[in-house]
Amino acid sequence: MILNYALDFAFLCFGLGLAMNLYRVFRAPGVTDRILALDTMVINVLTLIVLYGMRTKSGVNFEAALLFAMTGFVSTVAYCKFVLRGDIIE
Amino acid sequence: MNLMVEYILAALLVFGGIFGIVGSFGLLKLPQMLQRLHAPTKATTLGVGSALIASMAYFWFYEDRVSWHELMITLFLFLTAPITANFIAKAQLHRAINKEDLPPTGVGTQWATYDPEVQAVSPILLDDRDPG
Amino acid sequence: MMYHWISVPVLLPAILGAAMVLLMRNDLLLQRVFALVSTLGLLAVSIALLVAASNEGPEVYQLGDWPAPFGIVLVLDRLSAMMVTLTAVLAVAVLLYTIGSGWDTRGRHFHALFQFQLMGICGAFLTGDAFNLFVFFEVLLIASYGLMIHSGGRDRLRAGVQYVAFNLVGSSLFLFALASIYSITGTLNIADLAVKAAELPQGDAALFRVAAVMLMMVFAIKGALVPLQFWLPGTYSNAPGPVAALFAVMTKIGAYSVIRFGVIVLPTTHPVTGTLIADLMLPAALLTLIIGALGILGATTLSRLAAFAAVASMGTAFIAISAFTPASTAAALYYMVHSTLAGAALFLIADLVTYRRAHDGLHQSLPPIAQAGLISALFMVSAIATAGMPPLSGFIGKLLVLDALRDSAALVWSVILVTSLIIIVGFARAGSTLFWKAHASAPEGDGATHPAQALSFVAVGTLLAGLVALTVFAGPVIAWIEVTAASLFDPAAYIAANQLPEVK
Amino acid sequence: MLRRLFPHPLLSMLLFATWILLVNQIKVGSIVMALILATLIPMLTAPYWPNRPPLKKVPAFAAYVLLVMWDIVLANIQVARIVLFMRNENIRSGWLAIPIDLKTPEAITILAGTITMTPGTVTSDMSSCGRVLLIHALHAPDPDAVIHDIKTRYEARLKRIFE
Amino acid sequence: MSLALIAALPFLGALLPGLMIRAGKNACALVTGSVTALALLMLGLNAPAVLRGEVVQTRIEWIPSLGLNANFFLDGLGLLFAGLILGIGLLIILYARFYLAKSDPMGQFYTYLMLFQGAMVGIVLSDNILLLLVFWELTSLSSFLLIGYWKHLPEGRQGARMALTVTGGGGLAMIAGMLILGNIVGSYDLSVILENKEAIQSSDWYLPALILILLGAFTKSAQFPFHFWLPHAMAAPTPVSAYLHSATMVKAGLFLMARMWPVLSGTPEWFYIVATTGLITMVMAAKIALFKDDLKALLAFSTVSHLGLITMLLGFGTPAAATVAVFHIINHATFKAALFMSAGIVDHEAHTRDLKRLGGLRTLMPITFTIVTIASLSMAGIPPLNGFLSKELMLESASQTAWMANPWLLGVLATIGALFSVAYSFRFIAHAFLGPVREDYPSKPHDPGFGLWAAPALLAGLVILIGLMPMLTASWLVNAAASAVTGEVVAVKITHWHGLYAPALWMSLAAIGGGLLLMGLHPRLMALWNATPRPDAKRIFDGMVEPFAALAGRIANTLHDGALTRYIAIGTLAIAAVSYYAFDTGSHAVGTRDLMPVHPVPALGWLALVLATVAIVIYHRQRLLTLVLVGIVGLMVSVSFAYFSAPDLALTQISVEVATIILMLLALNFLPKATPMESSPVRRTWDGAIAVIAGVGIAALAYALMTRDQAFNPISEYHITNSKPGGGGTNIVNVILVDFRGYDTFGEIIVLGIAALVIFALTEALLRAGPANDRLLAWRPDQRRAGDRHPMMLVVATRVMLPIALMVGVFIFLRGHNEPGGGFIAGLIVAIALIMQYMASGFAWTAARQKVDYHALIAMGVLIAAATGIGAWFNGLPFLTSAFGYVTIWPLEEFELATALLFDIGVFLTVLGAVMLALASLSRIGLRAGETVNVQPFDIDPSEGRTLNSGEVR
Amino acid sequence: MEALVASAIGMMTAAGVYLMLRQRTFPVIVGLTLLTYAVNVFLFTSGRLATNMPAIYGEGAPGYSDPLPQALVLTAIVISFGMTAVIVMMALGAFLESGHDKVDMNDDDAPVDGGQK
Ligand code: NA
Ligand code: NA
Repeated sequence: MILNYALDFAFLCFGLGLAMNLYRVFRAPGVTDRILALDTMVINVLTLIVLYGMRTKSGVNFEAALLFAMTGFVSTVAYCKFVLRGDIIE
Repeated sequence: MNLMVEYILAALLVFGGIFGIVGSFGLLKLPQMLQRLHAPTKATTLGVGSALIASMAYFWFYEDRVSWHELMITLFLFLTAPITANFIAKAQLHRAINKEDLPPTGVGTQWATYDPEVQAVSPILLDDRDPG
Repeated sequence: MMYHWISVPVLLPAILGAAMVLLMRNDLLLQRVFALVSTLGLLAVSIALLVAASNEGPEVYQLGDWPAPFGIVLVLDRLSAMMVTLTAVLAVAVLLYTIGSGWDTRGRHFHALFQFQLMGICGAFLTGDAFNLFVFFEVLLIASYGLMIHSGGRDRLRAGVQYVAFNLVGSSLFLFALASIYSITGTLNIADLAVKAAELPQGDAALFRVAAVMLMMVFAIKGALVPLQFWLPGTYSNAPGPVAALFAVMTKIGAYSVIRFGVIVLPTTHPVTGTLIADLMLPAALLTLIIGALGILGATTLSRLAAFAAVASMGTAFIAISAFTPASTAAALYYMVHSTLAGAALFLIADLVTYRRAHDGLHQSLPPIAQAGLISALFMVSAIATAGMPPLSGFIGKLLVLDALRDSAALVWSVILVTSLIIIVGFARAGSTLFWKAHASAPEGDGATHPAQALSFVAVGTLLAGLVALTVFAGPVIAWIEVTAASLFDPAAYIAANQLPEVK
Repeated sequence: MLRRLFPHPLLSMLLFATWILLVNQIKVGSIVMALILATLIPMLTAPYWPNRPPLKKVPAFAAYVLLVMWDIVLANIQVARIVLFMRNENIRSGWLAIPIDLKTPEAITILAGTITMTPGTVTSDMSSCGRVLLIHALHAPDPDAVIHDIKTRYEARLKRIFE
Repeated sequence: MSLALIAALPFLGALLPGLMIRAGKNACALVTGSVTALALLMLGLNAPAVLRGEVVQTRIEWIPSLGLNANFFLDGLGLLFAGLILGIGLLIILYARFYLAKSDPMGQFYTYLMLFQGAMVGIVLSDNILLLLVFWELTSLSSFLLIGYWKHLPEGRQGARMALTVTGGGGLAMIAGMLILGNIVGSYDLSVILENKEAIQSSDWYLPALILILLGAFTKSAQFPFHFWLPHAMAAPTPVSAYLHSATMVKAGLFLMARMWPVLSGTPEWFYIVATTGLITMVMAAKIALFKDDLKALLAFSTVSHLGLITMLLGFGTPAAATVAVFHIINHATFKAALFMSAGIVDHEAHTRDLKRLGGLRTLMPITFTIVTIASLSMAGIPPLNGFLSKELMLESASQTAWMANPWLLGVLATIGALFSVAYSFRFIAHAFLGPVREDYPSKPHDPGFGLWAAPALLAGLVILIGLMPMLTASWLVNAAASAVTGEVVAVKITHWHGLYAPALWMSLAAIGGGLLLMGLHPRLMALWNATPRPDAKRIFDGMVEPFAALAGRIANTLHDGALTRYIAIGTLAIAAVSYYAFDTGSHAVGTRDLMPVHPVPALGWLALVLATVAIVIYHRQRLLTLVLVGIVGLMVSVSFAYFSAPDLALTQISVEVATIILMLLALNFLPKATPMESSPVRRTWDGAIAVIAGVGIAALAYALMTRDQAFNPISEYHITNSKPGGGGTNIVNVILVDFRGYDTFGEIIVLGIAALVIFALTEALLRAGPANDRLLAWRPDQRRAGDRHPMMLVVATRVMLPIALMVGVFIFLRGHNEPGGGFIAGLIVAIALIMQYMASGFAWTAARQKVDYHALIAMGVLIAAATGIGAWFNGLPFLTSAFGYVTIWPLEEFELATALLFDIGVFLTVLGAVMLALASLSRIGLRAGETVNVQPFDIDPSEGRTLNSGEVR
Repeated sequence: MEALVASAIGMMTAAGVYLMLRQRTFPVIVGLTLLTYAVNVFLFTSGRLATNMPAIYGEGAPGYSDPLPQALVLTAIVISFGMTAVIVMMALGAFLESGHDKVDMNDDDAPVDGGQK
């Protein structure tokens, strides 16, 4: 079934993406790059969760994915605000 | 019909996968930080969007239940991606870029990130009361 | 009969603590009144529970109406009733002292934290579930963190960070242990554990032994058993006096848990663990006593002396516990009750001195303090009790311990008696410097005048009166405790009260 | 009255839709619940959104959203091409300062967001008067074209929608 | 009962002086004296029976299970000692009334004295060795107070501590000895023990018991080598010395040896230990006494010497010698108490008791001179005084006893001791009272008033009386006591003349002659003595105790010096070692569970987790980066929960993660942004090794556990079965949380609530005047700060996202019972949504627009949860019993109404309140550090083309 | 998979312990956080590993993973969150009071024995 291959392909892509993010976290000229890498990582991870949901025919983790999106955003903003201002809630 | 749906879904997944990996690859490949910012902001978002739509459609057609949560996630990502990008860009400006390297605003004021005036704040100090 | 009342020692302080935060956050007088009323209420309830537990067998309270081992149960037996009552007595005295000394004015939320602390302690004593014990450990710990740094200050905060950090390691270890236990036995109820652990297959033996020692080491941290005692001196000596006094019962929670698990779940006859715990505990306990005694002798401040006295008392208690016989357990229980009251009194007296001298160093001779006569008399009494000199309960406690450990007399007796001497010398040096040497450096009456703080003295007096009562009524008290210890060693009633289903 | 009840009608609609999306079902019960929440939550958060954006043409706004979505797809293909096939030394990145005429914070934000999501540009900063946006272009051999594109394709439309 | 009362009376009496002192010193002394007299009277009432040979007993149960009971008995020995204690006590009370200065707190003195008296009486009346121990140690304690009575004297403090250390320590040894004895016999009752000589002496534990008990006796009685404390105890007021060191405390050791004599004596061990010790003590102390210039020191060493004498006699182990010992106890008490009191009088009048500064007092203080002469001559053993009688008997005994088969050694040495005794006794008289009157006394001496000399005079009278008519005045008492000691009927015959062939006569004469000779040679000997280096007891004691105390302090304080890192290192190693030992000594079967296959993507997640963890270790000095990496670890942990079928955990982990990181970022703002490199490579290697040990251990344990099947069906099977039918929810995890184990959750939200309260209280403390507040007021950002505090884009986006997030929160909350979610996660989501709003527009701006009382939220949450649980009581069910039902209200669909939902509301509120209160507290610290409050939600207003919120800085 | 999970737990434990042995409060707290992760996962694994078997009725999964450890981990996560918040705040307080963030109290100006109250 072609869908399975497509799913595998998507897994592969986002998984490789995750690996690349990981590399970027380690090899980065500055902290902003790392924040960006983490932000991207969150997105890749939540995609993997959704793909895994397709594979297992279960939507049980979709709230988790939604929450990943939310918390990923909040933490990225928090890191950036820290870089910009020090005080993230001022 | 089913085959059709399957091909569309597969295409969405492949499309999403490609853009997903492009985003992360861009993050690796591009030489400047701000260039790297472009890749995940756009490509990953779209890639994820495609995958999410594929998932939604998959559950709709194959599992016979509607799962709108993917749409929620997509919506959320599209809403937040520009903000994230803006913040990361600002952080990079602040950390690593001289304001001389930027074009002038053309209206006589500075870019906000560099402008101490914008830090300046209202003289109204709330008394240090118990907020809780 | 007492059914719902079993939950009251936990719920009463919890609800009052919350109500204080909600309704009387900014009214100290109201807080004091309610705290006192509620703590006295706790005392009344605990005494009623004590009576009930003495007259009837263990009683199980099924929270949420779920049967054990599936839900959490509270178990009222003689031991838990005794510990709750001890807590309540101590709480009343400490509360009186706090109000009398005005410690509760030196920071926010003292009374709420105090109530939550009581909730945690009572919860830990009453629970019949291993994981719930962890939860209540955390309740009492986090409240203790707050109380320990009450009113702030550099050294207190820095010591506080250490206290929290070390105990977080302990909490982690607790979870490692509980996870291992659940992983092996599939249960968390203490009685159920006792039943199942006895029937473990051979292949699980090594892992279960690891889980058992990890669990015991958690309790050893709470009980300040060497080499996990390091957190105690800095914490107790930097905590506010009344808080340190309340902490006197916290170390006992460690000892209590060792007894609860060591006797019921991991008896020395256990096919898997055997005498493992006992063998490891005895040397550690002896070292604890030695370290505590050395610390008392070498203490540089009165509060550190009191802290090391707490270490030493735990050493003595654990020596008794490590024998795991009914007699030694009875000795340990009597000694624990005694040392809780004595240790608390010592911390309160240290606070009385510190408050008047603004310093409790033992090397500086400072002008005499107000009410020196009374305070020195109180110090003398508590020193006698702590050092285990006759005629107070400390002596009786030590005699009980010596008597119960006659099988390993050569080693144990020497350590206990030699350390007793060291402790006596330490107290004599401290007392003579604090109260006698002061007179040498300035004529009497030059000390700063301080408010009489009648309540503070009443509090100390209450604790010392408790010691006297423990001495005078030692006969009936020990008889009662012996029955308690005997019932621990015959856990059939405890297990039966849980009404466990058949093991599959 | 209605204003008090629905300080931000569009938001309430969005929330209504959100609830339906969340509960995954369109039944009477969920609709009632969605109505309740879509009323209550904006009232609760109204203090944080004190002004009311002058959103005049809702259909135009919808059209704008569709346009942007299409552009996003295009933008991605463009970025993908640059990332995958263009040699790094050939990439002509640069900064652009785009003066804007929009006045409404909401409109400016949407514009800035649009710029970020569409071809090769990221909104990086704003002048301290709020009248100029700082844009980073990934590959803009002709910066003026980009500025022109943004001003006509997006800003003009937003201006019509909001002002 | 009456015996117990005799023992108790002094204790009761101890309470009175403190109360009576307000009524004046006379009243105080009178009351104290009356109590003592009453006790003496009661003792007298019992005397006839005892003298008839009966044993009077009183038994009161105290701690029967321990064998420690308030059992008293009175036999001849007890009668003798109790009589001495109470009788001399009465005299001391009288004497002290006149001796103490106005400034001395007399009430305190009498209180201590009575405590001591009670303890002594208790010792001699105890019929239970544990009870005896109680009183024994009490004498140490009360003598500590008495010796240190003059608090201002450093020698007093030192002497008191020394006495307590030595006698208290001996007492502790005795505890062990007594316990052994009790264990051998099976009873702690003396009357029982005394009948078990065979059992005791044949026991393997006899020698340890003997040594331990003798340690107690020797220390108390200042026997060599424990004699050194006694002279230093002379810093006490003279009444104390007279009482403690003549008649009572030091005699306690003798009493004990006499008391245990029937069961312990008669063995070679006893003989060689006791007799030898006594002999050495006698000779050595007598010699030292000769060279003491301080009257009280002279008397102190003389006391030691006489105690040695008595000890030696007891050590001989023969009934005859024991009888002599008893007799000498009486005699010594009389003359020594008189002498001490006289020395006190001299000191009191002349303001010195230094023999070098005295002399010629004979004419100035004739009464005192008379008393001293009588008592000293008795001490010297000059006939016909009582000292002579017993010393002669002693010499006789010594001459008849062989030591290591040497028949004359004991006799010679005893004679030498007696010789010294003669010398110092004469010296006392000669150097203090004889010779010319001097002009340079510190104070003009004259005889004191009657009150002060009455007591010693009475004793001097007794010295003469007993000396002249021993058979009439003392033999009955000696008989009674000696019978009790020896266990056989003793009928002593005391005469002044034993015939020319009695060796004692010649020994006595030699002693007197030699003594006089020594006396004559004294100046030269003194010079020699002074030229000889001697060990100073105080220095030796200090030299032992002080370094030991210092060492103890160094050990304890170095170990507990506040080095948390070492604490944790030791703790970790200990845990690892013990766990390994436990594993190694048990049997383990390798797990046979089917392992789960590894798929590439999860493996990638593993890699991410491990690499991020490694990176944290490598980069931990860059703190912001560390937090970013912690974010990755949290993300990976969270996603693995999702992968391993735990969606609730994934939700919780990720939201807690963000809240934690935001808290840490808020704190990091004020903390240094980098950690300096402080530890040496060696230290890092060590730490690394410890870390690896811990990590490998835990990993191995985890693996071993995971790969084995559970031995029993886990209790969660019940939860899986009963979640829906019994708990009304389909999300089993949530039903466990709010129902099966709702009590855990109740505790857990309280933990969170307390955490917030602690943070709030700590903030309050930090913001009070003090170093922290000063630092905050002076605080300047340590990193460059960008403009634009509240970028517009975020503010605008938040206007939409906050409501959506709140909606998600409601959704997650409502579905929690049946799907992943619940009150806790919902609370965190709402909190995170609010945090987003705070980050956008600032805390103060946001908080000012929504006056939510976070304290109230926390408290309400806890109260709602508690109330929900308590509600079950009204149905007669236990706390937290849930109820649920399915309700249909048009137009809503059928929905579930469960009390668990209410409980979950409590959870929700507490979580929300706690997180927000913590943030609010941190924000207040920011405000104090100079953060200001914006009046507009964002800083740039494009509509007006200017910066909002502008104005002056600060 | 079990080996991977176990090694991850071990890694986090080791890193946590190593950081707790550093001399500044911040790494110590990070170390504690890592240890907490390790503990939580360890506790979680006491129910053994299972994929696609959430403990929720009606998900159509072939079985249920053990829900009890999950509930326990939830409790543990919440509790450790509270603890972390408190120690973070206390570390900040200690820093503000003393001007530095050293953990050990033996190598600086603070008297070992408590001193001034
Ligand atoms: Na993005
Ligand atoms: Na329920």
